[in-house]
Amino acid sequence: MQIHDTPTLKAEARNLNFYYGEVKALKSINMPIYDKKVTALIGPSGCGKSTYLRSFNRMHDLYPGNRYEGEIRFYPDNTNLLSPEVDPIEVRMRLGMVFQKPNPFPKTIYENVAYGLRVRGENNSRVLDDKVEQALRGAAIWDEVKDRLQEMAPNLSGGQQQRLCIARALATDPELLLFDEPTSALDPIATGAIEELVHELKKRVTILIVTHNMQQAARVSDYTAYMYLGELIEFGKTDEIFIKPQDKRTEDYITGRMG
Amino acid sequence: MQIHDTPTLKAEARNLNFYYGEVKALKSINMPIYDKKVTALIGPSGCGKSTYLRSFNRMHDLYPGNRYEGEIRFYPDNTNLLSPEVDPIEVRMRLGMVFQKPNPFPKTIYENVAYGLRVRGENNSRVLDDKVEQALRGAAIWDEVKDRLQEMAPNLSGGQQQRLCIARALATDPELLLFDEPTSALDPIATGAIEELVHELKKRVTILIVTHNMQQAARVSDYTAYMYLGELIEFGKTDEIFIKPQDKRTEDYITGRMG
Amino acid sequence: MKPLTTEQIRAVIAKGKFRDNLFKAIGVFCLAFALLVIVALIADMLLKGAERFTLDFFLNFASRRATQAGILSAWVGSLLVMLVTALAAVPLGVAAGLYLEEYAKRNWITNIIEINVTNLAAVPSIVYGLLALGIFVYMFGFGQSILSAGLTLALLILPIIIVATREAIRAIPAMIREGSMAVGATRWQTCHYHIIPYAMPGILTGVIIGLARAIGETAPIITIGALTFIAFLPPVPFSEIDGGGSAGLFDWVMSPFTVMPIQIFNWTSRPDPAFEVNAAAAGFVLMVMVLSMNAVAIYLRYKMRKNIKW
Amino acid sequence: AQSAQAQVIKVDGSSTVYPITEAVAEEFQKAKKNAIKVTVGISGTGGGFKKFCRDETDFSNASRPITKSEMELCKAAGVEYIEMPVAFDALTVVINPKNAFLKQATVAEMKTLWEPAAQGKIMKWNQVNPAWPDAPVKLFGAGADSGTFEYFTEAMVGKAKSSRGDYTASEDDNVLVQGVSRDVNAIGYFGYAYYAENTAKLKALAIVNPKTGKAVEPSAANVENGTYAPLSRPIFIYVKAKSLQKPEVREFIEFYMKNAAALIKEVKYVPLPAAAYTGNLEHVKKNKIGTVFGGVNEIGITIEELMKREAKM
Amino acid sequence: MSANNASDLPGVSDRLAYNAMRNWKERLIETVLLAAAAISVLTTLGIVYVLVSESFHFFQNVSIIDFLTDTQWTPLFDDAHFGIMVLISGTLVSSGVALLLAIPMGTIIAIYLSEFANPKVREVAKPILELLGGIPTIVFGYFALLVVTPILQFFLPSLPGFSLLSAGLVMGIMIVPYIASLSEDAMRAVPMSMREGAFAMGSTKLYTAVHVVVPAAISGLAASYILGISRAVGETMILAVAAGMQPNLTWNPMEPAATITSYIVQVALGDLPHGSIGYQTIFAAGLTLLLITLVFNILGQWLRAKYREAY
Ligand SMILES: Nc1ncnc2c1ncn2[C@@H]1O[C@H](COP(=O)(O)OP(=O)(O)OP(=O)(O)O)[C@@H](O)[C@H]1O
Ligand SMILES: Nc1ncnc2c1ncn2[C@@H]1O[C@H](COP(=O)(O)OP(=O)(O)OP(=O)(O)O)[C@@H](O)[C@H]1O
Ligand SMILES: [Mg+2]
Ligand SMILES: [Mg+2]
Repeated sequence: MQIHDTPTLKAEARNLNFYYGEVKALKSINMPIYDKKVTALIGPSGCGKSTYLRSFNRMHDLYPGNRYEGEIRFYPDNTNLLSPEVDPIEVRMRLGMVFQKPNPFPKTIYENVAYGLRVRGENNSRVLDDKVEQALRGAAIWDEVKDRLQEMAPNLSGGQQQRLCIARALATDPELLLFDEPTSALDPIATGAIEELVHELKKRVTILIVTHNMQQAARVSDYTAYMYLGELIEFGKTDEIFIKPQDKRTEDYITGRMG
Repeated sequence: MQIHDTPTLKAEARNLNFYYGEVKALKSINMPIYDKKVTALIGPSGCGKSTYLRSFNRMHDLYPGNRYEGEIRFYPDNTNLLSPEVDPIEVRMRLGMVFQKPNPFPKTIYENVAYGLRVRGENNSRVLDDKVEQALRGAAIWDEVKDRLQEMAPNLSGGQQQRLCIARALATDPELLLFDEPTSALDPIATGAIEELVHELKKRVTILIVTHNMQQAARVSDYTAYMYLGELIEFGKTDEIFIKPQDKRTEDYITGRMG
Repeated sequence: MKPLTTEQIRAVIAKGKFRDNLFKAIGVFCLAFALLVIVALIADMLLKGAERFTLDFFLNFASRRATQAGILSAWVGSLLVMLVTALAAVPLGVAAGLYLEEYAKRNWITNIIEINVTNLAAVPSIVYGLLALGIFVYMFGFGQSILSAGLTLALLILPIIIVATREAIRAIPAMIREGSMAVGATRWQTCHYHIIPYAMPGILTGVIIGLARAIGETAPIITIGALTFIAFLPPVPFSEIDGGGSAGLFDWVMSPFTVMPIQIFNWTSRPDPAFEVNAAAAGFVLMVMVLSMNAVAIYLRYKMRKNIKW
Repeated sequence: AQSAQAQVIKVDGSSTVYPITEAVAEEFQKAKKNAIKVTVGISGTGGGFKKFCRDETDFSNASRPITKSEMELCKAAGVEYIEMPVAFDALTVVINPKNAFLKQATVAEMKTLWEPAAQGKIMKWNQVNPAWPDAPVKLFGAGADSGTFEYFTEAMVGKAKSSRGDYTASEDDNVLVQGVSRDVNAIGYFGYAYYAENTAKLKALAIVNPKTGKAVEPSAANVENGTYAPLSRPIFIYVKAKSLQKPEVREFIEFYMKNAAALIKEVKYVPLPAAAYTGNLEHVKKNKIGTVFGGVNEIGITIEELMKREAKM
Repeated sequence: MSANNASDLPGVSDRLAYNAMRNWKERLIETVLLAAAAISVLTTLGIVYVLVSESFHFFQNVSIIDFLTDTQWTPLFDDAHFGIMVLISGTLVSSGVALLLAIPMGTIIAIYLSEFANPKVREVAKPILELLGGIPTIVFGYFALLVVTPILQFFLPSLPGFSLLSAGLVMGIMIVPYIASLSEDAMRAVPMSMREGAFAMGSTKLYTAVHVVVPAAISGLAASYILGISRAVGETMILAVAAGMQPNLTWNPMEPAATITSYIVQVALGDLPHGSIGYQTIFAAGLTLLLITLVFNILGQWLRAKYREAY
């Protein structure tokens, strides 16, 4: 176990710049991500939260014209996720991601969760069954769907879909989970369930979560990063950020939004 | 002017039931809407908020199989908006609506705002110019777009689009404005602007607004209605509902979500 | 402008509704007119050709005597040519569409391919005939075979399938793709598990429009020189051949052939008016072939679509 | 694949000769119980010769003799052939059956009507012959790509392919039949078979034979006795000498010559005298290679002349 | 990309390095797919090669100036003229007639089906309409000649038995389903929210359709029009049968005329010796046709790009 105040690093952005073609969307970001902690990213719309998050699993590689500069060090192996020698597919295999809008595949619930394993070449149905159950339990949705694993996933309610997407990400035992505003499309009850889940999950994995909702950030995260116009303005323990932000801009944003 | 505690009625649902084919989505709703006040509709996802809102301007008539029972009385003329003898087009001309996702028409900014007037047969460009400016000012977007009125509306940012949609609705001087989660797609800053606007608007029009966000409901509304599973559970002044809800379910919902 | 009075509003609405109704009438008229033309054409062929609808008509070869002439070699030929066309055009078209939507990087090569595909969709069919004559018949030495015709028509409908595939793929939300890639799938795995299955209904529409066009196409097949009297069928795989030995699995693709529209064309240009009856009957049979192809596709599309939503 | 193709006899070429060869092929396959397969294509005489000279077909149907350039092509590819006239076609000038004023026409009148100089000028019947009414002329004729067109212009206007252009042309003679049958003032020309099958809708115009001065209607008898001139023309098949080594090709050619007369009548062409067919077979036996026309088409050859010439080979 | 201060650190861990096997397979698949896409380029090259190489011989004998400016088209006559304008006029006039019918009618049907008709009507009408696309065009040709022409002659007694008008109208009917079906798809793809916005403003169905749905679907409509135009320009058999095949330089649809395609199919079936000038004209004509469709296409692409930019 870690001693509470000196957490180990799971990842670290070093001098990270990112360009959408000509547009510089991230500006010299330096930021640690601590192992088995929840780090929240907050900031006004368009400040680069999603862009930053999607740099970790090289999502930007899917589109032409995007360019990284700097490094994202990943531990314990201490390699740079952005290095050209690193295979983005291997990166994505070690990271999980949950999107703003639940995006289940139009397949059965079972196949949605098993997908990541199948992609890895796992076809043994015993193993798959086990892993699927485990992931669905981990995402706190097992009881709701255990009798209808062969139903189509898009027939689930929004909140269920989002938990299914989390299960899909969990099934492959990721080391770092990326959440991009996972609750913004959900109603308060579903939101509560997912916040609960994040709380559970951090016992096992490291989590990086983008949110617009200050309360949510305050409730679920251990660390908070405030971004503004592509820059990281402030990073620190959530309590400290919310109670006595160092930067005027952070303070304005937080207080302006708290209600 | 009204004396503060005895507002006049603008509309009133009486024993309203609504069916999507076989599915009964609204169950005996009885609820007043007060003139020049903001009424917020809250409740968990799927409880019928949108359904209720869309009954006012007969949006459900667009799809086959939908059926209304009961009345929505509209004042001062005391007509039943749902009566088969009432022309839905006429109803829609008196009401304005802003949707969850901004849906500007694929036309210029100017034409978007002028649309409602053209529909009403207005083609005098002097009149149109005036009204468009007025509506854009009313929606607090005039300064941002006054130099680019001939640009295509879909090129605006999300928050701007939503305010444009509000301007579009304002241009025809509706008596009642319906907002269906107008800020859920927006970031906190754009949200703030729109909340401000609602505050402004209620000097002139009556507003009915659906929201998932308790803080928002608390901030902008005079009255709040809590719906659950198609029923109206509680209706009252916003202060009272948020401070001492009468119904256990309302209380659970509000407190559970207030954080 | 003062707010409109109720009367004014009602007048505006009345005017709008009048226009609605007027348009509705025009729309119904146009639709009815188009449908009437089809129904009339089909009914006309049915009535004119009625006396030929006997089993013999389907089982006889062409003949100089109208009453004995049948469409055996023509319908078999049409089916086989369509088989070759589909086998060539569908994989190629889907692969090309997949490449352009999912793989292609924006560079000049893809730009050329893109412009190309849209242009090809507009090239008149007869020009394909000229191409096929030079390339398939002579350069590749396929002669006037089922293979030549099938490939010619495949090229003809390839752009239609590519365009349909691309449109179908474009309709798949990016978040599905991202969802798949995010768990570590490769591009091909994403295509294989998601893109292709979800695009299938749309692809099918393209295939059907394409094949319906191909099956009725005359000009390019005439140009490759397939306007021919044929009174035999292509060899069935492994069947005995009169000269001894047995046919290979793919011998039929090199066989001479005829197809329905050619047979119809041939009959309409006969001196003896009795052949008009044959032409009408064959035209009706062709319609039934197109219709059943459509029906199969519409059914498949419906079944697939039911399961796909996002 | 070789064995599957071995038994196919390939014929291609003119659409005019097509009905005859098709009829022969049909009967031949029946007689052989489908053991030998015959395909008969329509690529036009030129298209047929192109394939023939590329060594792709065994027979070529031709509505005109082989041309010089085609002879060279064949020579270059080492393709040798035997020429066989198989029938006569009577180009028929037709008018609408309701047409009351036209009983006959002379070659000179036809020339006035059809020559290039007439284009845009001769638009009324009375401009051709003052005895005819002041009514518009509606012209229908074969497409300029066809042997029929070439022959008709040479026979009537005096120079091959020399024609006015403002007439309705069609490759599909039924289209012309439709055109003429629907317009009282129409006149058109095409092969005899299309007239013979549509005598209810059309009337054949008697053409004055320039040698005898008598107006002659097209009919089998008049073609045979040589009086329907100059619009009678022979049509041919060419067989590749090398193919004759194949027994099935020999069988086919024998079958063709033996049954031609009956089948040709059935498809409304004019058969040659029996001696012509035996003569053709004789040529096959003696392997008499080449053409008697030297690469040029000739007008107004009668059956007799033709046979004399063939015999001299 | 970064590799700034990586020297002091270990290299890429095995767990993140490229998987050679997987990479190889992906490359192979990509290459195969690229090859499939390249077929379309090869097809075009093939078409251009065939047409240009034959036309090359043709233009050695006929000057390009004559080809473009002569007002007569009699390549097979003794007095040969090679004025392609004659065939182009026939092609453009017949296509013009067809499109004047097909575009409005197709669009009206599409609007009607997508915005007004009951879904059941739509589900039945569309496949039937699509049948029109499968009818062999020769059948349409005789329909034009035997049915449409007499009907038109009843109203227009001066109409000749063969005319661009009746061929063009029937061609228009044939193209209607393409335009209607594809436009309807495009209009139905317009999100319902757009329509709701319009209806909520109190507009009527027609007003919504014309002012909101059509502009939103304009790129799809344009695509269907381009396809329709190309089909019209490239249509063969209807014109060969019903338009009269007279090489007639006219812009009057009430006259008979020949078109590029009908000329090509006529010669392809005829008795001309191959390799002769007369025969080579079909390649020059084909090349012209290709260029015409290319022009339409580039124009259409440009228009589409221009409109699409707007969203
Ligand atoms: N594909 C793209 N091409 C060009 N610019 C982009 C692209 N995606 C995002 N941007 C720009 O990059 C900046 C950062 O965008 P990003 O999506 O990361 O913001 P965000 O903080 O996630 O905002 P939100 O809270 O609205 O999701 C914005 O200015 C945006 O306009
Ligand atoms: N078109 C429809 N057909 C059938 N049922 C529908 C339809 N639209 C909504 N419903 C059902 O009616 C109920 C009320 O839906 P409604 O959209 O009004 O909910 P809501 O309160 O607006 O929810 P949310 O907060 O998610 O927008 C739900 O149970 C929903 O499933
Ligand atoms: Mg974001
Ligand atoms: Mg709702």
